[in-house]
Amino acid sequence: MNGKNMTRLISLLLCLVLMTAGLGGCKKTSPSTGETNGATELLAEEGGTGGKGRFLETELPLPENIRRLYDTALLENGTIALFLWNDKENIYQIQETADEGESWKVRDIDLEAATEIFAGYIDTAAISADGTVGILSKNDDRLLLGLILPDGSVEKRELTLPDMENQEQDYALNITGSAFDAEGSLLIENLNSHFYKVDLTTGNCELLQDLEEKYIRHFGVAGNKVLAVAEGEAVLFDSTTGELLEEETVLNDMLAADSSLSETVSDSGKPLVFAGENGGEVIFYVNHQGLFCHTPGGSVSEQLINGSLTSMGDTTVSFLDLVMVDEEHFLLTAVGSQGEAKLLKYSYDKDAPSVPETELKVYALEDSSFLRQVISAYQKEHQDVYVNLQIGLSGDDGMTAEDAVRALNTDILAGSGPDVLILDGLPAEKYIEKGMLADISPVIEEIAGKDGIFENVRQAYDSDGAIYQFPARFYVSLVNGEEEAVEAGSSLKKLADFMTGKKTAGESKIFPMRSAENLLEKLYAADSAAWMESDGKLTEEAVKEYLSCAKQIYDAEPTESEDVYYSYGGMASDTIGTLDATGVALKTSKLNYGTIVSMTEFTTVYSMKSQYGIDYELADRETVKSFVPCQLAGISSQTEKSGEAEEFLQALLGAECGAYSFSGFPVNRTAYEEVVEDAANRYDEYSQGGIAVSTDEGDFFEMTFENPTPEELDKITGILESAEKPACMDRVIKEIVLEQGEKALKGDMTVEEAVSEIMKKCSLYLAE
Amino acid sequence: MNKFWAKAFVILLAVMLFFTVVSRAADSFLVAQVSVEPFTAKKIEHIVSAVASAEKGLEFPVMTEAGLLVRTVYVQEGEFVEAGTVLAEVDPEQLAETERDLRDEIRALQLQNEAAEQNQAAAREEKEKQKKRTQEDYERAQKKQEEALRRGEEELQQAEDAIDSFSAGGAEGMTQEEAETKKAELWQAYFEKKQALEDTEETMEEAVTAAARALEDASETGTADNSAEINALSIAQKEESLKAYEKLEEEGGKIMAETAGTVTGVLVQTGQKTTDTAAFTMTSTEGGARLSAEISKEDARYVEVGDAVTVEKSGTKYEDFSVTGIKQTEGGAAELTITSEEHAESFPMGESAEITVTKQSEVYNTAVPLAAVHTEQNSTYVYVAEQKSTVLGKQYFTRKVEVKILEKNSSYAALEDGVLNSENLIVTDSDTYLQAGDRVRLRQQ
Amino acid sequence: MTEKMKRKRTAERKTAAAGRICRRAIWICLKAIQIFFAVFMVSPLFFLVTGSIMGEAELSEYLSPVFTGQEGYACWRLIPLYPTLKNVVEVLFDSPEFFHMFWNTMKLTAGIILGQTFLAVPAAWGLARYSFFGKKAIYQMYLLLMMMPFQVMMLSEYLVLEGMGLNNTLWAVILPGVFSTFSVFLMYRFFLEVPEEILEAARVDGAGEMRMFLLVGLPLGRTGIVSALLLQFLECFSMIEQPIAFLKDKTLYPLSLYLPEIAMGQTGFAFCASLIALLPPLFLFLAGSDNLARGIAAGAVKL
Amino acid sequence: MKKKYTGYLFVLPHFSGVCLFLLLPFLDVVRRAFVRTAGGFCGFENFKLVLTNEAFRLAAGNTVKFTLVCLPLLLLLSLLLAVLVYSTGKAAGILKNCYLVPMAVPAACVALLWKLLFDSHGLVNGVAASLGGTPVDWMNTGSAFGVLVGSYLWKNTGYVMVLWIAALDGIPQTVYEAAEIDGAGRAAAFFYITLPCIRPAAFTIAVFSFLNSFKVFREAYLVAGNYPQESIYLLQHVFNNWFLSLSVDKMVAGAVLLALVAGAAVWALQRTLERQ
Repeated sequence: MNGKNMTRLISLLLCLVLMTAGLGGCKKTSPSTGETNGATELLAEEGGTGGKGRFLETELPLPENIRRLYDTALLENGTIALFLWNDKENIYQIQETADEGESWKVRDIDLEAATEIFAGYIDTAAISADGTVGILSKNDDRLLLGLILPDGSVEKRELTLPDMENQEQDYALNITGSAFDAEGSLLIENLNSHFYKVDLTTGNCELLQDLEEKYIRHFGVAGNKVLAVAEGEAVLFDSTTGELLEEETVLNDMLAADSSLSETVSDSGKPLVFAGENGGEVIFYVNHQGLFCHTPGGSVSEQLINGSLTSMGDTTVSFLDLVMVDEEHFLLTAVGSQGEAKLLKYSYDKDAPSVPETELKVYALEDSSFLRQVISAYQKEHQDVYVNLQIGLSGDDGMTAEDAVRALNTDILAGSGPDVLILDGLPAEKYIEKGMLADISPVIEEIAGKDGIFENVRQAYDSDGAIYQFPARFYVSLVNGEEEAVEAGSSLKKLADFMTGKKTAGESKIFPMRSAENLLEKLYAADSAAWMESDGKLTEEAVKEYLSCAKQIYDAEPTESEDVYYSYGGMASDTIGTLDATGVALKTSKLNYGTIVSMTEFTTVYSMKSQYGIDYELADRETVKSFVPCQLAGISSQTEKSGEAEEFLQALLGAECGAYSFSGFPVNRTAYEEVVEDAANRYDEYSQGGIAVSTDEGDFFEMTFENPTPEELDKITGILESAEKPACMDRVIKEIVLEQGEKALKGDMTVEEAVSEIMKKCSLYLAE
Repeated sequence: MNKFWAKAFVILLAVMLFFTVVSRAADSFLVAQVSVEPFTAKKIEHIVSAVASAEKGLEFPVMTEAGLLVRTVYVQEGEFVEAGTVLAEVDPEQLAETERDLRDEIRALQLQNEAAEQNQAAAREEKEKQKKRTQEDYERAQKKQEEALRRGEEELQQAEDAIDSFSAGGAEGMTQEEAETKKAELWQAYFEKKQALEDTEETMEEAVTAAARALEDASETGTADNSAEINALSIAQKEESLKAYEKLEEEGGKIMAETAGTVTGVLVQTGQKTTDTAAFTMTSTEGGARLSAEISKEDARYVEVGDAVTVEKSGTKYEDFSVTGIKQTEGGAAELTITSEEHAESFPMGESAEITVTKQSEVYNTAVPLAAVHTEQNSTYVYVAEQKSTVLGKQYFTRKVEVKILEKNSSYAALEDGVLNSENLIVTDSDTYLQAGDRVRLRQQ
Repeated sequence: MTEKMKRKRTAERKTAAAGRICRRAIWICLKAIQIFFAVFMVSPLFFLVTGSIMGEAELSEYLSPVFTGQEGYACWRLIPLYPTLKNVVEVLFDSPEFFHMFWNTMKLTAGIILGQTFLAVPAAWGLARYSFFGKKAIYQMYLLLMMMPFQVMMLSEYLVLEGMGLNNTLWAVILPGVFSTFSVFLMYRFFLEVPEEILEAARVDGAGEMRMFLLVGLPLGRTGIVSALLLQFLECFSMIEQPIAFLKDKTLYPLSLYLPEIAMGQTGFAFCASLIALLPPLFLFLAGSDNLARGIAAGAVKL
Repeated sequence: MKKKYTGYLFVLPHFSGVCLFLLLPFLDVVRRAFVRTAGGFCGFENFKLVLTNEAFRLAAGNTVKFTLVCLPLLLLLSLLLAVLVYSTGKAAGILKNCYLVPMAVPAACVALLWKLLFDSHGLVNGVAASLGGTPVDWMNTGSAFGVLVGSYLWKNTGYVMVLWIAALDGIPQTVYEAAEIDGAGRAAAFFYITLPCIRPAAFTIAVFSFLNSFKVFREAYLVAGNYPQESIYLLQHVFNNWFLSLSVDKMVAGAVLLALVAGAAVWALQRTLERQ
């Protein structure tokens, strides 16, 4: 009996669980899934519907020198009018065009009459259908409405708000938005989210709505309906009566679903804009997903334009105004990522096939701002291509590099792999071996011809005339310190002997190291290039020498308790320009060893030299001079978009990207020269920098940064040019070496044991 | 047993559900709340402020009549005086005496003048007569000349006529030879007459000129005698002095400031006589206010001549000052001179006030609040809040973006374009210490 | 005689007593062995519990040799020196993601268990009790498919799921789970044990095939069903590869992926989270354990 | 017979799902075994590659060794316990429940404990050191194999025991009573009654144990990563690593070999254990 009850209970339970699952979980399965996938889905939808007919985007010319576009309107007579700030002539202008931007005409304004208005602070302006421009100007404690009539004459009204005492006085006169409704009345909203209707003849304001308790981000007028966007909510009210209208759940849902829509509004645009038709019977709105048409009371919004097929989908663009010309034509003003204004026209073409744009998938294991900038630069050049950046390791989740590689491989094998791969941390050698990477030597050749390229790097990646991967940036290891130490830095063995010599001489504090791992990593960057034999095997002697030297160095330096270093916080630890650098000057160490990843760091190194006489040199094994590549790029051999992929590679390796990153020197010579140029002129009497450190013992160290001299810049360039072989970038080998090496350094096993363990594991790996 | 554990399982689920809600609620309190905003295009405002002190204004002298004995000096150097303030007092008796002397002098001069006037009238009569005579001579000479000329012309005419008539037929009946001779005679006569006329003309001209000269000489006045006029001037001057003395006497010998201002120099001393140079020097309020302030070299970069300056003194703001000079001083600093056409009374010399120069840069595309910019060693960066998808859906995390500052002031920094884009939400404020990769919640604005 | 008898009886009694004592001793011995094993088996729970109420400082003191490679050896305490509920509070109050993932796991589990109940159980019954063409082949195929490691099948499975548009939805994990052949195999084995006579008897009584399955098959094969489903439940709670392979959207991740994430560094927290994560399957296990043993015997005895 | 079709009705829904979600991928796997990663039929080349691959041979050897050590150990140990528990009375509920606990502990948690216990500075070494023993670096020497076996036994003994008990339960008490009357001793009863009776169950249990031996990989992987100590470098490690380096061709060939061998082993087991 018991058993029967049990069964029932269990099944009941399971039903319950299933219900929760049904309600919660399975709903999740349909909507979009993560940043990058959203776009692809939309593309898929578009492809699915197949048919013909699409709104096509054309960019209309705008007048030059627009700093800020206040309002755009389509006048009754069909001209497009703009109210803007021209930052070349430093004046406000009304510009009009009757021929879709082919020619723009500046309206003559009675400037004398307008002086007072233009002298105030203008945050918003609106253009009515007859061409009257209403400008809200705040001048001290006065709020003026300037009306510039179509003939250029100017009228002034002083506005007084009826309910000043009921609101925060400081903000009341800050008018954040204005618009004309279908009947030609001017509506304004202040920072307290009070909406007023302005009598144009007298300047009297009538409070229409007080939405202070909702934080209204911005509003738009669609016919006679005012749509105010609050957080996760759209408030609709009538522009004539001020009466609140029924909530539009569809709009609310849309706003709630995408929090970015109700977020920040800046001078440079809004995430969502509106237009209306038939007195607001139909509301059109634009967000990054596209242009939608919504009938109030309706249960869905219809998507008219798919954002991802136009510039609407570019999330760096923000919108200013949507103007409906007719059902088949829309005008949209927007601001691009660099603050440039755009006037876009959308016209329905019933014959245009709804073809999705090309999507270029770029994969990187780790995110980098460098890559993001390259992408945005590329995207700007190639608007018809949609670059989908896929990041393997987003950071905070428990995803390991392996999981990411596994997912990537699955994609590659499933035929939906990326077109361009950033190979840092990926098993690049294996990919090449499997023929998964295409030969990119023509691209490299082209760049070498155009901008020049570090030949040593090119040669390092040239395998029988073909290049399968190529770094966009690279860096080297440096040693700096006392003369003797710098001398010793040229080889691990010498360095180890130097350390032992110092130790027997009774000196301590020679080599700054945070931990065994830190030391191993520093040495790895400089030494590992020499390990791999040409047949792909690991040289045991090389590993042994590396490890025994590391051990010798580690033993010679009484490492401070590792906890001490944790207090420095999350600073990059194996680069040379960090706090460790000050040690030599402070006499807390004899040398500093580490990678130099940017000119900024070189400035530090140079300043040390010029002010403290601390010289520097390439840190290396004598036989092989090595560099560390980063942002290694390759093109998938499976890609169908090799043209776009190559163009992307060009952008990645291009001359423009020199200043984008602070990690690594650009391989592109032109970009490198730019970096050098910048470093040579970075500091002047007005802009200065420096380091000041005081130790617990009370020693004080201070250094101001100096611009490196041309000779020194030549020296570092020479060092960079001399590096001939990339460090061993194989993640697995590096992990194995560091893991076992740490044990050896800490004395858990002997160096010999560690080396044999490393060799065993690595040969397993290499044998697979 | 079975049931027990089954129940336990159900209760466990319930507990989990409860804590699901609780932890979500708790979570929202614990995550760092940050304010974000995208960058804006901005002019970077540099506010240079300093404490300035008022300088000397334009100086002018206060004169008084010379030679007066100063009995009392009432003001000291640096004192501010209103118009009408007594600056010093002279000895009234000495004043009266000086006055008397002056009157006597004037009388003497007047008498001198009367005598001189009579002599001059007689000389004028004589001259008039002489002039008349010369005039007559001149007219006569002229008449004579005209007569002589007329006569000469007539004779010449006759000779000419004779030639004409001879040529027309007078030669009939004469031999060629005779005719030739006659003709030659006639021409001879003609030329003689013409010569005679010319001679007469010349002599008569001379005579007339001589007469005209005589007339001219006669009409000239005789030697000029200005002494009377000089005396008159001297009298006027003295009378004026007298008037001043009288006025001074009326006022009881008090030297007063005509306008308000600061006394900058006292040049008279009690018991000594005034000189003809100034008795006092003063700066008037008419010249406006003039301040100077020392600012750092850094600040000096942003200030230019002509910039408007706001001056604030004990709660009052003055807007109509402007920078009229910038001078490098030793030690790398700079000295500003600021003037206004008014307000001198508010800024007597040495008075100090706070000045502010607000200067706007060109418009930078990428400006962020300075609070958003962090500096660590020689790298400068901002945190950008970015959405990432996590287990709990999309959440914001901070990302470090290295930037380069082009210009900054105490509240905004302009960054190099291109590193940030308009979609980036820049963290401007956080309630806890942030690190790259921290999860954050956007603060409700 | 009587004396003899008596002596004999005493002797007998003595040997009997000795035997009893001996048996008793053996019994105690055996019991002790069992108890030893049992303690050995649950010892991890003890670690989890003490670890959960230990402060991070105390834990790192004990365990730092392991995590930082310092000299010396890790040690442990039966009862923490400074017990604290900090970890518990942290898990329960400060980790919404823990709960989110927990419910994801529950969704997966519910889907798989329900699917198996409705699909795998009949399939096992059908395979066990009916003979039809291809039965042997199907059975062998199931056996073979059971043997394939997931790593190998992953790519191909991924492609199939991709083709059906299921990737990145919970269904991508649920559906392959529902069709796990091992459950069928297990239940099949148990259904085999149901004596044919009982079915014949039922058939004679005029029961339909469906009725027979529901009224005879299910109760008699309960052990198999419960053990298979319990195993499946456990499997759901420790699935790692499948979600990583088929789910990209992190909001869909189950709890089993949360634990590897937190494992190092926050030991106390990890202990506590593990402990809580362990409870649901444990409770269900305990709830079902009686069923595991009884099943067939009980059914067999009844008839 | 109508029985025939009823059988289909019961099996078909599940079977179709299996076809879709398991068989189809499996066939794809088999297909790939004859194709290079980058495409192109290559016959048995992949198999050749795999069989000559050192890493694969090492791993296969380890896996076989592991299975051969573990399975008998597990079956015997759990049977012993089952008989013990069974014979010492049915009130062994609590004890039995205790045995089930290891099954419920999540793999990640096991891995964490494993690390704590068997690290070279771990608890086990600590105890050993305090008792005067020599510490062993468990995870980096051959003893890793022992640890793996131990953890497998620890995890599975309880559950397998419960399965044994179920089987023991299934033997009618009357058989034992009859034997007792015939004068058979306990040992005889065990060998002549119990063992034969539980032989079919033994097959189920063996298969279950065999499958679970694959799952040890999870713990091994979580503790020691992709390249553990040689002796616990299992087939799954190889497969996993091959996938990471895109050597899918080798991976699937290896897997097909594995399936063949495992299938054959199961078949052999079935023959020996199911023959009544």
